[in-house]
Amino acid sequence: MVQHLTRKLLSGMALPGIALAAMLGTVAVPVQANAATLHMAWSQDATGLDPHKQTAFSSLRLLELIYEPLVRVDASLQIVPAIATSWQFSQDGKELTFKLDPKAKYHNGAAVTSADVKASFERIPDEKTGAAARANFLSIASIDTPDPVTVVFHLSQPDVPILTAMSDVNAAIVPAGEITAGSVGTKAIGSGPFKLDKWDPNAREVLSANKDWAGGATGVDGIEISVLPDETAILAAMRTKQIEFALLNDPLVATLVPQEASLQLNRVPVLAYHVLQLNPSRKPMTELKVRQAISCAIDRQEVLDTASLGEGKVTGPLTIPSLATDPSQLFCYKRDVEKAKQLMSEAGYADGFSATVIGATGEPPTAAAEAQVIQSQLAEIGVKLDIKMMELNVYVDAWLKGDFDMAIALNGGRADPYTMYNRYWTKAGNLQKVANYIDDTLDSQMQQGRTETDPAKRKAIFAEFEKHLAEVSPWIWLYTSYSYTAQQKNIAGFVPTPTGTLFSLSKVTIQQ
Amino acid sequence: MIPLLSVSGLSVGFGRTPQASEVVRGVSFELADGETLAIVGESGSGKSVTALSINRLVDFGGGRITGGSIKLRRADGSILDLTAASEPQLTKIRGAEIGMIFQEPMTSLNPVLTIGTQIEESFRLHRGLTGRQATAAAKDALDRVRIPDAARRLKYTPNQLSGGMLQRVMIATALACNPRLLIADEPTTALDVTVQAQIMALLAELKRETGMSMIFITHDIGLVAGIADKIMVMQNGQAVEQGELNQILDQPHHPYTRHLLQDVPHFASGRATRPDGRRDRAPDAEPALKVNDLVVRFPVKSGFFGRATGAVHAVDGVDFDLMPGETLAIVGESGSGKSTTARAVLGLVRSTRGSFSASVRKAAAGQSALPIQMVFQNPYASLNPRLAIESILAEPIIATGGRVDAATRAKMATLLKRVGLPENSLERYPHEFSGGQRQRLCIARALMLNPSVVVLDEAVSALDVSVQAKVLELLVDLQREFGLAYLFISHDMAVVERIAHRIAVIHAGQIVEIGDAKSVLSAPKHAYTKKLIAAVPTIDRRREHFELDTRQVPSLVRPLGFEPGPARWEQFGVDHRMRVEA
Amino acid sequence: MTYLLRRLAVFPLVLIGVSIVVFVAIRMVPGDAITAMLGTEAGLLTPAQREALSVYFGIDQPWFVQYGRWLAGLLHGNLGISSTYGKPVLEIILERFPLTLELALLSMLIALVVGVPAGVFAATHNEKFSGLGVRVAAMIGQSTPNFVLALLIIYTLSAGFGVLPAMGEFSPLWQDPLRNLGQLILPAITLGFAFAASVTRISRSAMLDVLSDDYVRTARSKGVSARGVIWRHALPNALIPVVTLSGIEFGYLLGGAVIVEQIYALPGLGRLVLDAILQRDYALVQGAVLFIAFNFMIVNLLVDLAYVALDPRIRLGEQ
Amino acid sequence: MRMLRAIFAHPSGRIGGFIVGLYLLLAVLGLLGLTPHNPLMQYRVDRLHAPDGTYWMGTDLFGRDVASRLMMGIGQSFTVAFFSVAFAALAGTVLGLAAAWFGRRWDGIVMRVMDVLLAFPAILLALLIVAVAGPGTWTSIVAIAIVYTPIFTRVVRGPALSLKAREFVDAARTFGSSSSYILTRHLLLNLVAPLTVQITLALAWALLTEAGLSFLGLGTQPPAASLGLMLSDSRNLMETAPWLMIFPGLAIMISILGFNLLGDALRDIFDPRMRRAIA
Repeated sequence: MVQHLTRKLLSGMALPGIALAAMLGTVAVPVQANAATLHMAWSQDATGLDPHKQTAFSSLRLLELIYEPLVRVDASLQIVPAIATSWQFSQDGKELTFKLDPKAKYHNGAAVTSADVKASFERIPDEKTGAAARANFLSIASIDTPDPVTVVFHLSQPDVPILTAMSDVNAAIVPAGEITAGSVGTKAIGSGPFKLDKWDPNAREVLSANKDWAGGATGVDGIEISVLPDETAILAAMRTKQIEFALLNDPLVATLVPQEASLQLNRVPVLAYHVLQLNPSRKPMTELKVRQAISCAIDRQEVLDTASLGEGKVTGPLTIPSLATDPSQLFCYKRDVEKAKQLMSEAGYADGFSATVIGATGEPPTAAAEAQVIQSQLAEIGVKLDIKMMELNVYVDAWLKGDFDMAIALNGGRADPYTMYNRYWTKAGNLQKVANYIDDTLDSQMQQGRTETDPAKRKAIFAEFEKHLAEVSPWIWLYTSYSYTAQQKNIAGFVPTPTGTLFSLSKVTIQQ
Repeated sequence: MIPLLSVSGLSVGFGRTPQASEVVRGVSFELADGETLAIVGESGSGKSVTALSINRLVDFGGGRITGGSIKLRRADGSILDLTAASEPQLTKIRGAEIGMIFQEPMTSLNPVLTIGTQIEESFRLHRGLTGRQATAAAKDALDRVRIPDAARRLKYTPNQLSGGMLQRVMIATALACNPRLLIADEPTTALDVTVQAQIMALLAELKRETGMSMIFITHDIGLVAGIADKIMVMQNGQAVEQGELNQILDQPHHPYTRHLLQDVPHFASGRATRPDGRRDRAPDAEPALKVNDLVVRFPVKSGFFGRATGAVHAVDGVDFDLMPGETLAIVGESGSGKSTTARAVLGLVRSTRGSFSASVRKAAAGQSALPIQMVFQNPYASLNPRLAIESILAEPIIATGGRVDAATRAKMATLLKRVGLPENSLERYPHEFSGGQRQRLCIARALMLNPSVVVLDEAVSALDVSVQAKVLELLVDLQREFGLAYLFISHDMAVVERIAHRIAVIHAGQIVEIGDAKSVLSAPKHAYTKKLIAAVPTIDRRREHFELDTRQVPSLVRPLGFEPGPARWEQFGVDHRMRVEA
Repeated sequence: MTYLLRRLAVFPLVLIGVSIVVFVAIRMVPGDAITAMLGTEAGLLTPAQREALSVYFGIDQPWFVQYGRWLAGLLHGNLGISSTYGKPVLEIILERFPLTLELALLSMLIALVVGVPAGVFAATHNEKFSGLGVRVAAMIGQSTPNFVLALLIIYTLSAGFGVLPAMGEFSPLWQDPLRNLGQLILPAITLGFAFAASVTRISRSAMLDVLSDDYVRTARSKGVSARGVIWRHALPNALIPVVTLSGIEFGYLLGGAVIVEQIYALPGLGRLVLDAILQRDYALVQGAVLFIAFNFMIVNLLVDLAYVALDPRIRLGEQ
Repeated sequence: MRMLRAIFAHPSGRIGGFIVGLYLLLAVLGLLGLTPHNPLMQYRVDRLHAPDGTYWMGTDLFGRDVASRLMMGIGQSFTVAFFSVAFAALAGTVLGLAAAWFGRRWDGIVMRVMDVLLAFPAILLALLIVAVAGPGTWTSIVAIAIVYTPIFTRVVRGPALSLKAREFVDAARTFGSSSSYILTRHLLLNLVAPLTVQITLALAWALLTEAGLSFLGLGTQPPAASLGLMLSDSRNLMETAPWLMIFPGLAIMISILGFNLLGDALRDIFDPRMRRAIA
């Protein structure tokens, strides 16, 4: 082999062209030597290691492999055990008790105890931590730890969604000792299936299997994640078998995957939704009829077909399959330009108006395209849109200040509608200043949904909520897209889920 | 005996249609072993192209030989027609059988290679020498051209040597392989007159030593009197006359040859000075310009903070006065401080010390406040190429607060006519004029403000010899007409003789001799003046030998605060004195 | 020597200028490290939480106080700690720099090896068809945006031939030279393509100028062959503009090639700075830009020294 | 007029002039909206339509006519290139002249400030400017102008210093011409040649820089088109709809070729050596 290679190289020297090919050839051989390592790629890297602070999509995907929360949601969004093997609400809904898995161990070998749970849930609400998820846990009054495997949360009011909130890696359990030492963000000691051996930000991560993981043995010995910022390059790397598994964002790239015989595309509808946010505090969006006119003038399916190549599903405000209403039942989900024009003239804007729509460059990749389709559709009712694409942070800054007429956004979804929307559509919502619209109906529907424990009644409450929200049209919900992962066909065992989690990589195996 | 070189009916053209644009037309001559042929002509006469055709370098400048033959008798006795030779044949002949030296020694040597490397290259190419042998041969070649300390100089790059030294290196390179024919294309034109004399002497001596033939190209018929056996005069691409040296110089037949010999300034040792405008005519008149103890120094800075550690004494205590209607010539070699003096008088360089006063001419009305004007050396550089002549002439008026009105325009027209330019010149641009015409424009521009003094800084040096004569005539006429005083800066004794009333010889920033033109030129007193005048070529001095002298120009850098001692002068006659060296 | 000292004395001035510009500019850009980390979730923070995070990221003081602190740190050789990497800025930069340096050197090598002979060829075949061909090729090379070239190369190689250099994990030269070269050769070709085209054009025009100089005629008069005239006499004189151009390009390349690094997924300086800007990692942006500016000035200085080595007429300190 | 004749007498000037002229025509037509189709019109049934008789260069993701958008894009790219180069040339000329004319301290200050700008990685400088001011046509123009100002300053300063030492400037001083007269008539007028050459070359570079900015999403804002934006939008569609990359790619290459050819021709025309050969 070595001789062969040398001869190949020597003959290559005579002809630079061949030399190049030889050089590339030698390194292009798929790295099969250690078959138990999964080679993975994504275009955006994690931004930090503190599970309580990180909210970026890729950070969560990485941290879910390292840390574990008390519970998880599965592919059908049902709560399943993680560190906790069982949980129980008290009758009045104000006490929540968890039994921990005695086998659960951190990467450093220490067992996960109720003290760690208590410390973690004291850290999250502490304002000094700066955890964005704090708002979800404000109802926790106190925590009892009767024994090392039992934790009792005392709530100030009944709070059903808190269980879903606890399934998030933002509510991961970290060692109490690490909290005291202040090293949570730097050392990444969790109880999850993989240990982080090396992190080279914006370049790569090396993960190795946690042999002590309570969930059993992992399918691979390790994962190497490369950051390839250009998704076309990811596809190219998969074609040459350098990469076995990849996360893709851009539907334009993802749809090319099935054309390769050796590759498989996994897609799953996600909870996040593409939306055109109107700012009802700005004229003329203050007018209900104007907002409704905009809603009627937009052909959501066409936005989806053009910007996303039809990859997705038109949606109303609720994206959780078990709760969502059929969109065709919602207000003006069938395009009606005549009605839109009618509404415009009733509102006194027969001649239309001008407004600016903001979007973030590449976040989502379809943002600019969505804006352009909407711009062209709204032009038909005399609304002249100016598109302003901004760098993500600049956009976020403007968005948080509510400093826009309209905004193209991809907002994250949660497994529970209350957790998902209380920030916007309650009177006390943290992001009321972004949503800029609230009425008593919405607020009271949210409060009812929060405390109601009967699933059927909850569903009815949220159906009303969705219908009302679509009708008052503070935002124009467009569609939900897919979460894409691409893999070589010899990778088995990956289960895509609507939350986008890659947790099932823990059970993935590489077939020879 | 077959001649070494026989050229017959040579025609050379340029461009895509060489036949249509011939610059050499039917030139024929022969050259025997050991003979020197001088080709004399002005720019555009085709003399250089003729020379470059012999070793076919003309090909690389876009030229094509369109007719005739150039037959060279090679070292082995065979005859080769160079017009038909192949490039590989030619590379064997160039350097080995035909050597060549050029006009500009400063640019003709490769600036990035040491002179040793460049000389060795000839030995390498034609003698097959390498390494130490080549170095030794190169050292011998430098010794041969009398460069002292040759072994060390081999490691120098061209920028470390003076022009005269470089021309010696060029000669050493060209003669390295003992070619039987040396072509010298104006080899001394860019050099100072004393250096020129040295190079001419060296060439004569080497020719004697080696018995080579030589073709010497020059615009100065006076220069070749000392070296040539035969002369060929060229005009407009044709050889108008050729013959033995004495025959051409003493009995010229062609009118152009006669013109070159008679109308063009040649140095005549003071016999050709101007008869008019003697100083003693009005002894107590007010001088047009009076310069007192003029000193110009440039600081020499060094060190981290750029502190001055010394000074270049460019002009060191110069004084003179200049009467209306008089020409004072300041002569000296390059670096003597003559141009700096002129520029200081005009305020273009800041003088360190000294005073000058210029009287405003009373005669003319509407006199400007700027009584001194200047004409520069290079007529190509002193006119802004992007301005029309009208704007150029108007500039002095605008600058002094005037307006371009009918009177100004009338004045422009008058002056243009007076300097001999067509009336339609006003809307044309400088590049549409020849060098001589441009210099006339500069003169006209200088006169726009009715100055009393005109400083002429090498004003005719860049012009062809016959143009020089005409411009000098114009200057004399204008001086008479307007009563101008001229401060005439020049290195050219022949020109100075024609225009100066008085002459100041400047050396190392100081006037060493000053006085009446005739007596300075005919009876120089100061050693430097004597040397200078002795070096000037003249038609009269034929086949004369010079002693070789390898002294370098003295440095003008002095330590900070250095002051030269007071000048002592020795008087000769009414108006002629010499500085006595301490 | 004094010249070198004087040149070096200007460095701090320019660097302070650069640092102030970058310091102020990066803070004028809307958004900060908090929004970079949390995105829209930052809206859920309470004022106290925000304050705590500001202290954590060191952005709680007015900019001039921050600048003063940073400058004081700089004087102790401390460029600060990166908020995304949690490591000293200098350490991160020095990890990335070898790749950028190697890529720049490799691109320059390609540019010179291809460009100079091509330029000489175009100059010596100036009025011939072949010379024109080289010129047109050079112009096309100069006019291809490098991201187009990079995407085309990747697509052709991966889809057409099924080969591609290893993406992702980058191997430093000293660990695995072959793999390293394989990873860098395509980016270097991408960058070297336009670079070579510029070198071709500049060496052609410099050669044309030089070939009409007097000393070339002298060389010919000595019987030097056409090849000797070109390579021995003309080329060394034509190199000054080539060195100037290469120096400038090389200086820019040392600043990182953002787009090419992005497409080929190379962890170079360009992407480091881009990511640092996008993540509002102020300390890293400042440190990296300062480092790049410093390199740029060093390269300029080296270019000036190269002039002196190439041409004995040029003395330091004279323009 | 004389200039035009000279350009068309020069072989590469003829080709370069023709290309640039053609682009200018397309740009003007594009800006005036005189395109085969409305470049903003989304023919949604014909999305990603391959080139044919109706859509000469196919359609894009939205069903917009690529040929029409190309014309619009040329208009936009040329606008950005022209304005940015004009500003850079203007600022660079003023600064370069000031540095050369006042010399010493001023020279030092101006050139150090330019060093600061030069030492900044160009694309990052542009990035920061765009990030501060928000993207858009004018921001792109200003960003590119700032990046190119130091280059023009250097281009002007060098020749200005040598012109300052020329004899006709000395001559002007002997008649006491005012500084402003010397600066405008003697320096500036003679700088027209090197500036023109630099401007044509800078235009080519500005087109590429605009493309780079658009690639990073910092340039022209949709739905307007620029060559760079079209190219960058096409990158993930390279396999699905290659015409989206081919035509803007060719358009940008040919335009830069045109500017370079024209610049080369102008250099020859202005070069005194050449002129002597012609005269």
